[in-house]
Amino acid sequence: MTNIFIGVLGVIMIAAALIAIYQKSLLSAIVAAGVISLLASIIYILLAAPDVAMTEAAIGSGLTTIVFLYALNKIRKIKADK
Amino acid sequence: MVKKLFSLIILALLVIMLLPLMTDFAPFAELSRVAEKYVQKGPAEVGGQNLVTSVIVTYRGLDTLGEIAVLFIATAGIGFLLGKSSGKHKRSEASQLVNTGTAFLLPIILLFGVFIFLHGHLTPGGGFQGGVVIASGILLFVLANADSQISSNLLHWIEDLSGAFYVIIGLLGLILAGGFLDNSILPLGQFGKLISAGAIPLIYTLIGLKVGAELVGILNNMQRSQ
Amino acid sequence: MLLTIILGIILIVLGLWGMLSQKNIIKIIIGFSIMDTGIHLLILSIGYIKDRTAPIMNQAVQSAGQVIDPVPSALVLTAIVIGLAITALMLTYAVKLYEIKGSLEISDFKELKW
Amino acid sequence: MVSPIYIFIIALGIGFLLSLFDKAGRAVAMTIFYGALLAMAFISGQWLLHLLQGAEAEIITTAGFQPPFSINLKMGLLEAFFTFLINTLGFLAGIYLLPKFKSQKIYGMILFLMLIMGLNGLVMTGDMFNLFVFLEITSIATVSIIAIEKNLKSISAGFKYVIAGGIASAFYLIATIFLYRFTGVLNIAMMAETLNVASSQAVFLSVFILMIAVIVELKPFPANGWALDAYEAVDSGVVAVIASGTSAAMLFVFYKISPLLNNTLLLTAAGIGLATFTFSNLLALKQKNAKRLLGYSSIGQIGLIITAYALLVRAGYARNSEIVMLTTGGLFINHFLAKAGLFWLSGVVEKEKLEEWSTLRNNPILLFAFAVFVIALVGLPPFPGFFAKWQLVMTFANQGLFFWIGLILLGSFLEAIYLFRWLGKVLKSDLKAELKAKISQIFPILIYLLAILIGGGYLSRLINQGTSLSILYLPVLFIVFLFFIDFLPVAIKNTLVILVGSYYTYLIIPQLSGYRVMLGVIFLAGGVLLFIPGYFKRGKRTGFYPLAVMMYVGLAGLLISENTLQFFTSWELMTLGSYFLIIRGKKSEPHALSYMLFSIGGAFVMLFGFGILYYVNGNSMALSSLGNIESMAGIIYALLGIAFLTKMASIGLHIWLPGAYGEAEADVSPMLSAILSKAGMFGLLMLMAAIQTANLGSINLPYVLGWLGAITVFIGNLLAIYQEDAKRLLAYSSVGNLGYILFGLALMSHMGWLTSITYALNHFLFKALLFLAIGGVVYRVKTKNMYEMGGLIKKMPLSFVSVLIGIIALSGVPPLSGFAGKWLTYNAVLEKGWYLQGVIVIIGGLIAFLYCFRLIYAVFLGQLKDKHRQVKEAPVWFLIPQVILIGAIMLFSTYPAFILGPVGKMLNDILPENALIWENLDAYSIYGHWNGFLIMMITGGIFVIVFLWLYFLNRKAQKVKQFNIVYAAERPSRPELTHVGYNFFAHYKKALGSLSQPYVTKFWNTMADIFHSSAGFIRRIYTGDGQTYILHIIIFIVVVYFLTIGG
Repeated sequence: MTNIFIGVLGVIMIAAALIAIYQKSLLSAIVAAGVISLLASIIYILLAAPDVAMTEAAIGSGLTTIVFLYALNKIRKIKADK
Repeated sequence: MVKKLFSLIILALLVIMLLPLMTDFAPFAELSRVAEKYVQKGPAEVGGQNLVTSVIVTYRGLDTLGEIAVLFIATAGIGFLLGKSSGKHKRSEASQLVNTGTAFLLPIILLFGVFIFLHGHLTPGGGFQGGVVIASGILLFVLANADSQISSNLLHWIEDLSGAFYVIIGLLGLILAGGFLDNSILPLGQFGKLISAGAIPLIYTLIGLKVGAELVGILNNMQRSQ
Repeated sequence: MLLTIILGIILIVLGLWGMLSQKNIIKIIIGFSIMDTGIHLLILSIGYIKDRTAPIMNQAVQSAGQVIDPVPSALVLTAIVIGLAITALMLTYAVKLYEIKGSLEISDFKELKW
Repeated sequence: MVSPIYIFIIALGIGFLLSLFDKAGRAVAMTIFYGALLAMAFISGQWLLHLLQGAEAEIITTAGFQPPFSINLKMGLLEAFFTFLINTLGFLAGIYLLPKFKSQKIYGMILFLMLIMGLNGLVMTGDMFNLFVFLEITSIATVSIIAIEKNLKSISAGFKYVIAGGIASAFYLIATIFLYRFTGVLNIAMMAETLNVASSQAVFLSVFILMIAVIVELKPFPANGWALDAYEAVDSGVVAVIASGTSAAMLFVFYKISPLLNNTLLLTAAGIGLATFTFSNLLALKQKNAKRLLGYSSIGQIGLIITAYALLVRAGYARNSEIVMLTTGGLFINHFLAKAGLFWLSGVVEKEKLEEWSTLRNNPILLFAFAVFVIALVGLPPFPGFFAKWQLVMTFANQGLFFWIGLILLGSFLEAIYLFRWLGKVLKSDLKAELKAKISQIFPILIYLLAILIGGGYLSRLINQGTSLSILYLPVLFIVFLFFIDFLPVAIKNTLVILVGSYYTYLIIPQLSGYRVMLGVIFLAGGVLLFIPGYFKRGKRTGFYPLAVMMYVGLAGLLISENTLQFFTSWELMTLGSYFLIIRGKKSEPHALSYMLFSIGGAFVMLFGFGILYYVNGNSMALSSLGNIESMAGIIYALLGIAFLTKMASIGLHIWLPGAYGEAEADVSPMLSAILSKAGMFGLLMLMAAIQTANLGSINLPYVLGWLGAITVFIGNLLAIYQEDAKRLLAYSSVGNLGYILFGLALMSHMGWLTSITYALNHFLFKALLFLAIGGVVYRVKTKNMYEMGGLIKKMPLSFVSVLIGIIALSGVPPLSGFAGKWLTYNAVLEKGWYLQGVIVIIGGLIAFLYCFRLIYAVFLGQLKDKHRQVKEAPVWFLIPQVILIGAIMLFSTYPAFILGPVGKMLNDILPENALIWENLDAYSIYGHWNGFLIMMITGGIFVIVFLWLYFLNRKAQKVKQFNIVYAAERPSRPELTHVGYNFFAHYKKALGSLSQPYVTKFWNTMADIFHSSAGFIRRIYTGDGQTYILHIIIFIVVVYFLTIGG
């Protein structure tokens, strides 16, 4: 049962990874990468590691995405200034 | 195009190379030598329910200190890279809704963060997770209060002092107990209680503060530069 | 767990593929962060032991035979935070590069060679 | 003792608080910052001292638990040494960066402190994952501090660096977790105890990934484009820390994980290192940017250290055994100090192009430092790299690793090419610019300069227990002393050198025996004599005396060497000294380079030969063991022979000589030609005396040498006749003369050797005489072209007499000493039966007449040039030694038995069939007899009669005024066309032109082209694209893996 669940999550993660790589829009790509982390944190719970799951969700998924967005925002600002 | 094809072939070879890690490999069936000892003796030696926390803060405390240092360096590095803060960043005045929301939410968020890192030795979570929560709270606060000079100053103090206190506590371990970062400088207390596990709650508090301040620092530095 | 190990390695390779196939610096960094996630998954999978619970020694868990290895968890925690730091630094570099040259194409930065 | 953990406590505590201190003022923050760096250096220094006194290594456990349950740090001797190096580097680099820290944000200092702390952690930690954390600390701090310069190059280099570092650490992490799975611990030492690499493919793969990740951090070829970019673009103060400090820490990491590696993996590491060393140095040949060049060199050096370490450990030496420490440690410390010093200098110079570094000439101390660092990198004495390389080659030879030695020497040679080319450009380039050196920049450079000098001396004492180099200590001290008094005027220094030299000669000569006495007289007494002209120089003649003395010290050292190390050290000292003498000439930069390259190439071949000798003879370094080689004698003979022939400029190896002799200063040319060239002869004598029958396969080597000598005589003399430049003419003549010496030695008979040694003395006398006389003329007329001279006999009669006597002695006409040589040669040839070679030699001798003749009439006879009307006789300091030399020639010519008799006796030990019998003044051989005294008397008598006759006739002769002759129509467009001596032998050129084509030069040029164009081609892999660099890393990992498991 767990294996099937992980398998489904894995397929979604791989799909998200492909989206993150091939999606033209940077914003979507960043969000897709965030989704991978988020799904990974679910797997971590299944792997009996709630500590890591929390961290991955908060830092790997949440904060990393925010940092990406900040950077993107910054780049847009520079573009606008030019 | 040729380059992509070539990259693809190389990655395929890499996968072939890594195959033994999947095929010729049996997962742990029993705990490793080190883990065995942590599980057997950990609760008594360190006094924390959550062994991950015990490992992070005590057994592998040096890693964690290093990790804090990495975040610290990244914050400093980003500040260094993006140059002088120009101060010309004009924030649009926050709306009434945000202000009220912040006033209402901030204490709860901060409390939640503190809860997470204070209970690090008991339940999942700890300084890092709590730190992120605190960081989000502070970000909200910064969003609401355009007058960020005070907050950034305060952040600096929190960041620097919590780091320094962390080192000092580690040093106390060296002087008073078995070694650098030994948590038994404070009594281990009663197993499973909030005030237990020696200095772990204290250390995790400092880590939480420092991580929170640093994460905000990273975002601030990225935001504010010219 | 073998499944998650395989998934981890797939993510690592996908991340590398992203770094190798995409010209946009932000995309390359995304590739890096996918690779990082894969590695974290891999590490954690090593510590997992079938049918055991988290290493939290409360009333429900009393013996060593019941919990997973806490060490990989601790390592991943550290690795995640470090990964964030590196990603942030890379992104800052990307911002700085864009600020100087107005481009995010990695092949535009060939001033140094040979 | 302060616990080593305080290094981290101080760094972190102060690092965290530094921005608060900064609020109290930058001065406060800076004081604390430097205090912290100093404290860190102090702690590790204190431990270094403590451990050197034999204390136990300290294991620092954290959190009160023993490893493997908690992270432990170790402070052993090596750790103390490495952290001490890193922390002192940190302090000095901090001082170097002081102006930047002062003006930039406080972050700069914080990052720097964290970087140094990270490096300490890499060295001290004993835990594999903790190592990863420190790896990241170092990497992030490095990448961040790169932004101290915020230009495009710096930033894009930083980005490539962070990406590459990220991939390396990703692989490191994968390996770490699997190794944890296999061993159940993270403690590296315990991991090594429990791990069986061969137990499964997964284990092997994990260890491989671990190793390759660490190696990628050490910048292997070709996965190192990112590092090269960083070396080129990053601020000098920072890059010195990366090149020296980070490399040091990463090398130590490699050392730490090496117990995990099995022999297969060690071999892989060695192969990677060697490829890196060779290719980096090859690619550097095309490099024009100074910092990138240093980058290539750094990467190459690290590769060499990896190779040395991996192979030695593989061969069974303990990881911390003395041999390993001496070799890899010596190479490492050499690289560490020299590279940091050079990168610091790059910040002082602030110029990108290699030749623009000539601004260093504005500051003699910095120029000296530059030269020292460069020479140390090449691996010449007396620096640590030299001794380490020596020990490495000997130890490898001991293990029979000849293939590796060959490639290492090839790589070293490539390195020497670009480094000496650079040095030459810096010394001679015309570019002029201001040099602004801040005291904060000079101070660290000077400290490292001092350290590398001391390091060399220290290592020289470690490396040769029982085979002390002490014979060289006092002379080298004298050289150092001369450097210190270099500010004094020439007269004082010259006198001092002559006095000390005379005393040294007096001490050394009695210690010598056999043919060594003869060469001792030439090297030392001759050397002192040739210092006399030095008085004609005014001013300080900066740098001349220490380096000239270095050459002579080397020469003397050759004579008294008892083992191969002493011999090789002396040889290199001599080479180095002479290089600097040659490069003093105005236009001699390319020639000095080519001299140096042939010499270094030769020296490496010699080193290889000594290595094989060491292997064959049961680890004996004694030179006497040359005489009882059981196997491989042919190869040793050939290798050493080639080395000696480079100094003797035999045809094929001669192309450096004409330029080097021709462009050298007036009093340097005679030193080179008359004295230095005999070093090669001495080597050959020693070699041939020891190995009398040498065959390489079915080839008889002395026979080959005989042909080589004969051809050299012929070609050398032939080329001499076409020269318009008087000094080059003498230079080519020297080639021919040295060919004689070689030919005589190759005869391998008593007579042949007697000839050769006699001729050597003779050559010393007349070549010194000729070079001095011509040098004096050139000094006065300011040109070396003979067609611009003429009629100088009246202005410089004494020089004329010298040249006349010189050429008579040279051409072998009775009555002077050259005739003795000729006569002996004919006897020796007949005795040996080498008729064809003999004929070539004799024809060569006849050709010598042609150019000798030109020296007289083109220079001294004919019309005096208008502009030479005011020319005076050569300076008296030139004439004094000439008089002495003429006296010696006369004496030798009249009483050859004084010399030939004792020399013959000396040779009896080696070649007993004494073929020349002396009866009073008559020499008898089986082919005839000869009496020098009688010949002298008869010829002298004829000369006097002819002279008197001419003198009386001449009274009636009419003096023709110069402008008595009127040109028919117009003035020639080029002045040389008015000179009857110009292109005098053009008709011979038509007949023999094909023989004088510069085939050899073409050959060597083609070789150089091949190297350069292949370098130009290969280096295109460094496209500058960060993505390509990522691909390189992955290709590197995959390819190396499949190579490793495949073979």
